Amino acid sequence: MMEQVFFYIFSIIAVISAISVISARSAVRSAFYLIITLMQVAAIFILLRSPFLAAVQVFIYVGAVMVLFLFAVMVLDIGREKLVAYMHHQSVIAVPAVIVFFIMGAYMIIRGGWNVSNAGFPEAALAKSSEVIGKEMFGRYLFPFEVVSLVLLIALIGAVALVLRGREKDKQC
Amino acid sequence: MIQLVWLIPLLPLIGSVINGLFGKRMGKTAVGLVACVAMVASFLISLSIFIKILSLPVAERSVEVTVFNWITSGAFKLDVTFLIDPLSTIMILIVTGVGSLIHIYSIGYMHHDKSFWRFFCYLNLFVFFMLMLVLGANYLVMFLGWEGVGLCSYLLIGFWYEKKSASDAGKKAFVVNRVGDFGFILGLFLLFWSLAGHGITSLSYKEVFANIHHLDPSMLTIITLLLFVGATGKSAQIPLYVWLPDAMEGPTPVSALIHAATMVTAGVYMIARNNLLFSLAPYTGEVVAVVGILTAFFAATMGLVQNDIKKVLAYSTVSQLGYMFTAVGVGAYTAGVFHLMTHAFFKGLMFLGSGSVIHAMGGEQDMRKMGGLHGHMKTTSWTFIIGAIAIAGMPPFSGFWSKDEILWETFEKGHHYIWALGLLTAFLTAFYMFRQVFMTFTGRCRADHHTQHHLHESPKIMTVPLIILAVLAATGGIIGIPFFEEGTAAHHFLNSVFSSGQHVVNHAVAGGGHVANAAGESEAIHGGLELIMMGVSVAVGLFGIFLAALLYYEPMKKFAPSFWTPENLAARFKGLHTLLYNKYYVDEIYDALIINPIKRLCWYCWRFDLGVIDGIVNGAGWVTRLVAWLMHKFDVYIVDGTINSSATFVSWTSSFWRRLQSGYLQNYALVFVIGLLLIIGGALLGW
Amino acid sequence: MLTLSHYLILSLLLFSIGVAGVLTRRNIIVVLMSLELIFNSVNISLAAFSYYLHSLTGMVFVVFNITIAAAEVAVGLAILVCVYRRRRTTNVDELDELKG
Amino acid sequence: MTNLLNINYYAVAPELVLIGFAFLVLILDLLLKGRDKAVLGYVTAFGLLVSIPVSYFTNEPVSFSGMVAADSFSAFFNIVFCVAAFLTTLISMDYMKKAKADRGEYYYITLFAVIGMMLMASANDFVNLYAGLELMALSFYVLVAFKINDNKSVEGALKYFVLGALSSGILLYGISFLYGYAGSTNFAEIARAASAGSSQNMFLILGVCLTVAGFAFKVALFPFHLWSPDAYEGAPTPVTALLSVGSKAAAFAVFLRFFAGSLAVLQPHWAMLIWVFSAATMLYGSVVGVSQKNIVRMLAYSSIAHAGIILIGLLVTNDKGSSGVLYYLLVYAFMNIGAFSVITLFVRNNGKGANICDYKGLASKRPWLAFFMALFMVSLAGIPPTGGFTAKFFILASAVNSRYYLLAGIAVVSTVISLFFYAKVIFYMYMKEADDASVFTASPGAALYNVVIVISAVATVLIGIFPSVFMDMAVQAVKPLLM
Repeated sequence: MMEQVFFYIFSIIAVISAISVISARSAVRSAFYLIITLMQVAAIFILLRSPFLAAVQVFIYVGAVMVLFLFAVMVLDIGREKLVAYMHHQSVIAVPAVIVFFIMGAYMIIRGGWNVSNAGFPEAALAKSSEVIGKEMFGRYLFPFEVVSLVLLIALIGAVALVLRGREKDKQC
Repeated sequence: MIQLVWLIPLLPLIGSVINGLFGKRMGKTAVGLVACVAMVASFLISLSIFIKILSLPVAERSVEVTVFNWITSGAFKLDVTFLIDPLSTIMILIVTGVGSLIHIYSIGYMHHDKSFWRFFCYLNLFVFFMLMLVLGANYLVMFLGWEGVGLCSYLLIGFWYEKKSASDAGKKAFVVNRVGDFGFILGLFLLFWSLAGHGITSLSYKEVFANIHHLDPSMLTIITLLLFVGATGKSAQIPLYVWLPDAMEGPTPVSALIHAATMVTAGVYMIARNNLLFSLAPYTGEVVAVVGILTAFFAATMGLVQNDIKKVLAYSTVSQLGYMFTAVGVGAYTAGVFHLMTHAFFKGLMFLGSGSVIHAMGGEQDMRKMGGLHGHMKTTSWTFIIGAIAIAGMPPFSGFWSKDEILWETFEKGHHYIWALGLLTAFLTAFYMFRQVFMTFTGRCRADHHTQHHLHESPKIMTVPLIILAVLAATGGIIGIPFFEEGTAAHHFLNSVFSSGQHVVNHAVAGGGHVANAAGESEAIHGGLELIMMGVSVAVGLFGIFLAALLYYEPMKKFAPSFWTPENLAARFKGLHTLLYNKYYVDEIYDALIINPIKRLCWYCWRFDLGVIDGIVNGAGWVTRLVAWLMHKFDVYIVDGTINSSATFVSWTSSFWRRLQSGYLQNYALVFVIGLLLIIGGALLGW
Repeated sequence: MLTLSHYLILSLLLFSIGVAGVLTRRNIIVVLMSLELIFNSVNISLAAFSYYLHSLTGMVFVVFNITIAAAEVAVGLAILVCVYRRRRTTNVDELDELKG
Repeated sequence: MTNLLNINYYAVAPELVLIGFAFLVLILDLLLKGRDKAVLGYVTAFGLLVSIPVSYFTNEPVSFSGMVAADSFSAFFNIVFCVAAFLTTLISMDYMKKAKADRGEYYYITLFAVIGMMLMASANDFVNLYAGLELMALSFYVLVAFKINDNKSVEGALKYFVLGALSSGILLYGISFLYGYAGSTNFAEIARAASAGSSQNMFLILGVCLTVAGFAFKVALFPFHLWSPDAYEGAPTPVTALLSVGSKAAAFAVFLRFFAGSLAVLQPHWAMLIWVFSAATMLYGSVVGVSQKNIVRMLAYSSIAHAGIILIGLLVTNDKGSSGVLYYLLVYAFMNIGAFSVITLFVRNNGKGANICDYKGLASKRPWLAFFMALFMVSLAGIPPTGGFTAKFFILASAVNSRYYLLAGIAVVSTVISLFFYAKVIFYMYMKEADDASVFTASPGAALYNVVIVISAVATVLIGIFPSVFMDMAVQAVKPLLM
């Protein structure tokens, strides 16, 4: 029962702040609303018995990604948005389209069901999920883990190639 | 030796590639050398294959050489396979032999052209495709060649593309040939479709011919008629002959090689190759024969009044092609192919001769400005006269034997009207050819002083091919002289190819109550009646020459009655003359009946576009504008925006309607999402 | 009792909001934030499936997704910085040189 | 432990080779100064070249606990990727100098993109697939934006990025539903679940729809294609060549392995969807291509039309159709990169050389190049005896064989329409005189272009003339899928 209450609290906050993200007038506000949403998602992860994911969510998203966003907002977008329309005119079509998408998706989710009821990891194992996830990651998922490291590398190199080198060129000019 | 057949088309292709890629840097001598060496080598191989074929027993003279398996897909196979049999051997001999001579001649003729290398590149490429056409052992290879020669013809007609008339003529040829090719493709598709219904998915002649009896005659008639439509396009028959006279805008060697000796005979070859199909569809045969003889006749009448030296030859080509179609239409395939060969000799010769004349006249093509050239250019003149005698059908020159054979076969097979029209055409042919000879070579020179001063015989490189062709035109008829045992040499040689078709025809004729005359029995029938026929056609030809001489040959003019002068005749038969001079107004009729309606249709379509489509777009725009206005109010009162949205909104909608690719990222995303919605919605409704 | 559907509907809701943000916001930075919403909603869905299926694959996938999403943000913001340097704008609609 | 996880380094040998070379190039880029950096391109090209035989000989059982299926199928695709990247690397060395974007990162990012494609082709699990896809996609976002001083380049990259990320999100969402349906992200497991359970399961349907949309974006199928003309035009031309060949082929590899392989049981259910996609994409690509003036954009639409035709082979879930797809992609790699190399040679920073009318009179100024360009156009148009014809032939033959007559008819119509714009290029090259011959002056690095153009041309013709050799390879390659 408590779980349900918490779920609804987290969900409602998450949805409201998500709507605020896309409707806030200024990008800074959007960023802060997004942080709230991400925190709620972390809370949802805890409800799903995976504190490890919640920790990762907070560290990476809130700690790293959002800082990056805020930085970008501050550097690139100082109050400019107020001058122009912040909502795109195609909202007339876009919003109904998204609503239709939601209705169809919800219908399918409620009608849907899964095929297997395998009990690979019992409740007890899930309680120690950090440990199990760690084992999985360096066991079965070793290969994609290594690939993800390459993805991070490419992001690093890409950012350097586009931003840092661009400034060097600017200086030369 | 026969296994080396792939070299025959390959050598010209190599020549073409070398000239096309390096030609610009190689210098004219090297370019000419490469092209000619490729051709001559190819000719020598052809010759040795011919000799080899002769040495084989008759039953083994059809050899298929598979160069490689091109596409294998399950049971379906496409090979590049060459078929060596008497028919294709004769064709490759003509193509490479006459082709070599014309190549050599071109070195002289095109010497001053800045695009010398381009010319030889195209010319060699053309020969390659032509050889593919005649050597292919299946319809695919033939079709490849068929389209390829069309392309090269287009490129070569428009060779001097700076000249508007030349590029227009190229376009005309292209369009008219597309019409024909459409029929041809349709015919081929229909053939495969209907054969596939019987489980035969092969494209090779052998398979198709072996299984052709599965098809019912009405289907075969449709197929053969469609194939014949293709032939009328390529071989310039009624109603698609209009491109050939215009094609004379190309360089003269091109006219000689493509528009006289080789490509235009592709239609005849195609029908001869498919003789079995056409024999099984007697109705198509009738159509072919009638179209052929009508073409022969009308083209000849048009040739009577032309003043352009090449146009006369062009109409004469159309007319002679008509003869060939008449022959293959009535089932006299050997006669048709025989005439094809002799025609290649004498018409090639005459075109090259006219080229030599034009060369000497500094580009002048109007015969009214020529005259008396015999004194200046003896070799050209004599060889040209030999060609004219040959085409006029005077014994013992080649044209006599082949034309006479066609006439005799039509007569003998009971097509008396066709025979009569053919005879009349023979008379007209003799007349206009000698009109041309007399106007060009005899009498007083009517050219301006400057041109007269520069009159000269062409260089050796041009006259030697003329002489060789003249010899061939004079003696090429030997293989068709009908007084040997077992028929003519040509019959004897080609019999194996046509025997199946011939058999069907004879069978049908026998069934119809007529006397069957197999080719093998020709000895008996080449008797008295044929001699009489020969006499008649010679007499008709001589009469034609005589009338031409009375009109145009100075020493003879004094014997002519007073009304018998070109001017008087033109005045007396003014209507007819105008009609002929304007080529029966066929181009104008086509314009009025086909081209203009199409143009008008396009215009209507465009109007429709403007009226209806724009209406829809505007309507949609109006609706969106309304929505925009409402949104605007919503914005102003509820969102409290400072947005001047309607203008941008309309501009967004218009670009949305006009183009999906608006350049706006979020439109793309929206289209993306709508696409996703459609997929999911479709899935929910159950695809 | 909380069921799988609860979590999935929540995830769908966030996903839809994210898509709506991508479609409607003109500021590229906010568009990127909306993309993050989409990735988060997917993560909820994966974690929920993982929990209810008693399978750990989903959890591991979520970890990978978070990492990859961070990498994407880095590259996206780098491109955005390039755009801003050239055009001095973060408005999506002003980028319409390429079209047709 | 090692055995349990069946870690098998041979299975990822081609990837390992490229990773090795990528780090080598990275380090060389840091160590070398100035002119010496010219060596980077050659090292990259060499690495790709080495990886071709390695790919060819890699044929291992499924390894890394079901993550990697390094079979003959992935080997075929790996070869296509390596060849495409090899050719584009050669042309990019001079181009990048010309575009004043000559930075060492370009080469190892290219290598990472190729590694990503390879991972996609050999992925047997969605986790692995998604990681590979993102590796490829992130690399391409950076590569498209690589001319950072060019408005179009960064604009194209931004559009590509936002839409790409959106499609990744949608794909991921779809994967999550497939995971929910089958309880596993492994292709084999999903296939088992699909063949055991009901095909009407909503999770399955939603998952398939969303993943199809995600991959349709990478293949640029209508209506998910909108990014491609813009990204193609904006990107550095060699990158466009690689993007149009590699990224597309990688997505097709996944399409084949997952839809035609694992979900083959459900073919009747998704056939209609793919049918509509294919028809719409072919027609849209060829119709819109007709009105293009920019040659890169024209090739972008041509590439959309080609994707539609290739999709027919996917629809025909038998060895004929699937091998047709592989064959087509191989041919497409050569003819498309060939055409792009000619364009790369002429295109200038100021936009000269990018329009079709800039190719006026090329035949008289540079007969060789015009000849090759005409050859590529002829092949793209699907005229014999080039590879383009045989490729179309195989696909259409498989369609007719499986009774998709209408679709084959639409493909023919689309081919005929597309003939217009291919012929337009030939027409401009051969039938017009140049107004401004300065476009045709070669840049100093022309030798490398020539190498690429000649290789592509020879390959295009060879594949066209000896199709059976390559078809046999393709048939061998698709065998693991259909078992």
